[in-house]
Amino acid sequence: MGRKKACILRVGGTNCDLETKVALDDLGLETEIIHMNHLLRGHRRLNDYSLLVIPGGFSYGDYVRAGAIWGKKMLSKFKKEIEEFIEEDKAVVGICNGFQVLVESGVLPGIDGSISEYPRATLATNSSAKYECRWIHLKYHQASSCRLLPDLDEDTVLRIPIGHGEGNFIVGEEVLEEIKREGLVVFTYCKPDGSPANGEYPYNPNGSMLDIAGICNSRGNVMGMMPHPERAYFGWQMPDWTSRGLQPYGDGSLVLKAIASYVERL
Amino acid sequence: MDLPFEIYEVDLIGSNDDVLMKISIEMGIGLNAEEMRYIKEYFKGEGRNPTDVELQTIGQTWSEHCYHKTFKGIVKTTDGRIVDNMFRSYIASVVKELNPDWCVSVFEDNAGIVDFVDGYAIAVKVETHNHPSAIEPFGGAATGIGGVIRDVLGVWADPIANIDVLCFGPLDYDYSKLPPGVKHPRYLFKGIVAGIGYYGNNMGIPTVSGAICFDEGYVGNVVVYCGCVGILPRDRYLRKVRPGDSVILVGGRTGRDGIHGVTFASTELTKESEEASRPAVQIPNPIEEEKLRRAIIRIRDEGLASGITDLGGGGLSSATGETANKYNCGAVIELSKVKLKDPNMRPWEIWVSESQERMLIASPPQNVARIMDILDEEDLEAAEIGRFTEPRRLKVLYLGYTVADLSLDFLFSPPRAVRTAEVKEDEGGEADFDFAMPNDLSSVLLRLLSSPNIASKESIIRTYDHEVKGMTAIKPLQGLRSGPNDAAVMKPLPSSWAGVVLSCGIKPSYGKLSPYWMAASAIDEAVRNNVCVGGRRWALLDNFTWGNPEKPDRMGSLLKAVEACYYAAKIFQVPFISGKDSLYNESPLGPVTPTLLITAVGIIPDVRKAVTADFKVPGDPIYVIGLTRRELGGSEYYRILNVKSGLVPRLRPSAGELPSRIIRAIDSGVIMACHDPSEGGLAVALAEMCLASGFGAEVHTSNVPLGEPMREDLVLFSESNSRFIVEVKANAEEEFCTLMEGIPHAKIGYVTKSPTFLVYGFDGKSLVDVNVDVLWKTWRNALTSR
Amino acid sequence: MRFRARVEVKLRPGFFDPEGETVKEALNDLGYRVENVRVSKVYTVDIDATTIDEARLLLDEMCRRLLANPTKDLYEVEVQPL
Amino acid sequence: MRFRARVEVKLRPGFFDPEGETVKEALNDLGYRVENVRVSKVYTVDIDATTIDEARLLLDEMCRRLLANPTKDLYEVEVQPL
Ligand SMILES: Nc1ncnc2c1ncn2[C@@H]1O[C@H](COP(=O)(O)OP(=O)(O)O)[C@@H](O)[C@H]1O
Ligand SMILES: [Mg+2]
Repeated sequence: MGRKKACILRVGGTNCDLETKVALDDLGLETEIIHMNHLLRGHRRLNDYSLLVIPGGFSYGDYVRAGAIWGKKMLSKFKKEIEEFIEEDKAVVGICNGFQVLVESGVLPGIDGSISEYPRATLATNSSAKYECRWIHLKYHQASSCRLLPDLDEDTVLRIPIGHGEGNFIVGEEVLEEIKREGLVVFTYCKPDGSPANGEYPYNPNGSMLDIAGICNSRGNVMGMMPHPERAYFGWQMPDWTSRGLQPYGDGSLVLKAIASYVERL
Repeated sequence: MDLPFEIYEVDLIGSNDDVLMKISIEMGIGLNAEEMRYIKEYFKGEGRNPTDVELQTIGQTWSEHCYHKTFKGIVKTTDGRIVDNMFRSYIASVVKELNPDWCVSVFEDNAGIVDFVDGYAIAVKVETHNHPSAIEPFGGAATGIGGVIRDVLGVWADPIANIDVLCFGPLDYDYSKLPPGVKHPRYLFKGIVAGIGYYGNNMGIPTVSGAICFDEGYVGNVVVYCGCVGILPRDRYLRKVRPGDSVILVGGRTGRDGIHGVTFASTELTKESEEASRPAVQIPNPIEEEKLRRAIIRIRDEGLASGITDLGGGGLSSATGETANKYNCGAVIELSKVKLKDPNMRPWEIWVSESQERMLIASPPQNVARIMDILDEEDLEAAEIGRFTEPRRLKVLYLGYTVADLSLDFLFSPPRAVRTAEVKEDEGGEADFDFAMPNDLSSVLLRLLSSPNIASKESIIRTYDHEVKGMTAIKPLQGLRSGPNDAAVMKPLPSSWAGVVLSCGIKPSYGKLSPYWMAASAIDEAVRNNVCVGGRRWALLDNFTWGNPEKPDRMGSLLKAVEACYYAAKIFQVPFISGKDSLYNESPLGPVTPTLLITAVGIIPDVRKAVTADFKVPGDPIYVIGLTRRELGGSEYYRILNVKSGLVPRLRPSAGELPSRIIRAIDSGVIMACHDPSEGGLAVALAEMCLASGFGAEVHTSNVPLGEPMREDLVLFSESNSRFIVEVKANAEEEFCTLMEGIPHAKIGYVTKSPTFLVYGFDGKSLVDVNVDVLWKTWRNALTSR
Repeated sequence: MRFRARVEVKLRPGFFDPEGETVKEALNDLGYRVENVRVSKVYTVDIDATTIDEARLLLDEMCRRLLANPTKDLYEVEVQPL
Repeated sequence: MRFRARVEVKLRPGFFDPEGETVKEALNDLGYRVENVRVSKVYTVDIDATTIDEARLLLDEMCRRLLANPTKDLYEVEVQPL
């Protein structure tokens, strides 16, 4: 059997596909960057892949709302394929704009594993009203339903950069309850010592409810996150390797490695 | 003629000088009487009058922006010298004399190109976008970035980094002092920063390097430099356009946005003159350009095209004319094939429109179909609008009718401009008078750290994505304390450890006192910044922002600065490879502060060897390399003390040896941290090294190597060029000193674990004693809270 | 029959409007004293439908599916025959 | 006196509207047959002025200086006392 295949999907305005490929290639996946037009024209089939990554960028200029147009376009063309993909327990990961796409398309929060007709959450404009490019501290929740997570101590703090203007995760009360009940919160922003950011800027860089930085579906195989693990994959990408000493890999590699090993086990 | 569209024949042949000038002004083509007469003679020879399209074409091609009339013209000095082509004599001659084998393309294409590693080359371009940004800050700055990215795409390079250097009036400038029509610096600042970030972020190109300066001289003339760096495989630099090749226009639609001229239809002139005095605004659409980028790289990698250029100033008119001229052929273009935003455009408007996000691709006819396929897959619009031809003429059709037919030899040999330069002795400022030394240098240091020119630009840099692409190995903000760095390092190839090192030098406050030493200092600073992180084999870009060159005093200072460029570049043996000039920066408040931006692009063979400015290990010795002199003219210290005199830092030939010594020390691993003293001198540079790390330092002014005796405050705040501060590895002092043999250097103190910055005077008494967190907060929050 | 719809999408009241805030600051920087700036979007859409009610229904669906995000937006639809 | 202004800024007719075009395609992809989709922005602004005419004048100025780009946009201002 050959290597497991990863599809990094792109459309006009996607721009984080290449660095994502560099990381996934390094992890041993057979990674292809595919324009959605290639799927539409039948040059490629989603079915042939085990991992679907929706990378960062400004798909369709972020018109209407970030991720909204792509989210709807994708579903209108490939709803069946994506449902099958999820039901077969393959992995879907949305990073930054990809997270926005998954939320706007109703794939996330994905309570009961199903795709909702209308978006049930939003990634609103940052409360700072600015684009924010900064290194944040991140805590991931071992107890969540997510099956794409690294097996590390619960109090490990990851340092991964964000870069977005619309990352303020907001849901209604009802949905929030469901998210909590189903254990869908995967990543939260925290302070350097691991204590909750509690909405405090810039530890929580965008105003997200409950400091949420990433969530999954109830099935645990679809995950979306605002931070960019692919920008913190190699040690030399970390912000202070010149003073802390150069490690081969950065904190983002833990996240991507866990995804890759989930895919390998499929 | 009875044509189904509006086109005008302009009667030049029957016009006298007065009428000629009137025509030039009414058409907004900005040509002078001599040029108009020259055009008249040409059309006499052709036996007919020109059309409006033809006159517009000539106006665009001969503009200062496109032809660099002043730089390529003749300069007569008031003391009787004649400089024939300043650009060739002083800027381009450096690369000619040095003749480095690593320069791939200089001064001829859209961007300068130098060798990188493994068959790759680096392309760089820096542009000015002052005028549009003054009128419409957001759109002006955004299209500045968009335009310079297209210059890099226009040599088949894939952009990896953006650069922005901005100069504003003081943010707290008194509203009531603003002349009508001049926008407040704060408004310009916010809009311009937002525009730069918008374009780079949306395209996914990290903005990693730049500078922001504040000075009263920019209130009336804001300065916006936009730069872009790209990477291309050397063997994919496709340029072999031949007659018969197709001309494909791709990207955004062509609209009325960005048309500089006014309409000529005299009947409409009064009605439209109000409209015409309004900004010629270009509308940015970065997603369109991101799609273009994808398509261009694919077309490049498949080797389908024979040439490419961007559409910038002058629009289609410049792009087709310049391409045909470069490949020694002609071109025929059918304007009705151009896809329009606004269906009612006139032929000349289509021809000169500067709508954004458009590129021109030349391709052998048999490859057009494949190119169109790629463009379609990337959701781009495109049209084949003409072809290149054997006869060296530029022929433009609209609906099959000829609307322009010009000889390229005529079009590309305008009459030489002649300028007069008033030469004044440039003493580099005047000797300073004596004033009492402030008794609290700690608070002076804090004032300096919070001065807008020195304070952290974090609140701006964080709105620019500087991490996208995952190539940023040394970042604009260092470490978790977001300290300052001297240069950014990009690692663009997954398969190689080699890095591209980007830095800049800009010394506006010296410009008013001494254009010559301002220019030399900018070069020294750009090179030193690059060296500090480990960059070498630098290539330079020069970007001039000056006032009206037709005024002899402005021309005089410009000439001085250009001469200094040659002098300084020769000292460092470093060639210019590209650049740009923006002249005529005048406002009701007078001319812009003469401003030269120098961008240095270096390489580092292994990014893992790169050095940052933050102190690393308590106990390590701190060395100063280079001599400190009494050179405080234009310094930040004198600015806050309001001292108007002083000598501007000079550049001496001995400076040429320093960089290679520092690089050797970096490569051998004995340098732990490196930083160059610039604004605020040694004191500010040391404070920055502390605040970036959280460690303290203890230093003695009595150990600083001096070029002449002077007071301690002057030692601390002098801005002399050609100096470095380094933290040396504790057990490698001997090796380090051997490497520095013959160069002024001295140990001035140590890095300390205790977070206090301590400076001792000549007599051993404490001069500065500040907690590092106080330094950090002061520096970091000053601009944020404004 | 053809109808022209006008859809205005705005943030729910009480929701922080960062774009409005930015515009307010810019206007203040230009020297105007303004307050409570809010920004909304208007989509004009032409659509064929058999009745005006059908057109309204369709528009309402479009809003919920694409033009507005119910978590943060409110919308208003006006339809007129063309 | 305080006034509330409502400013609508839209592209001049005939001008290509990339956002409207993108939205049209997305709606068509969702199965709606729509045409001529155009997007405009509405700003609500509160302002103090002595008369409603002064307020209108100020708003008009703001439009020309910031909110609209005369090359491509048209704008309409409505002012009401608060
Ligand atoms: N003052 C200058 N100093 C150095 N290089 C210059 C200067 N002016 C123009 N150049 C270079 O000459 C080449 C052609 O210039 P230009 O036609 O203005 O380019 P473009 O129109 O693509 O911006 C470019 O590489 C540009 O950088
Ligand atoms: Mg160009």
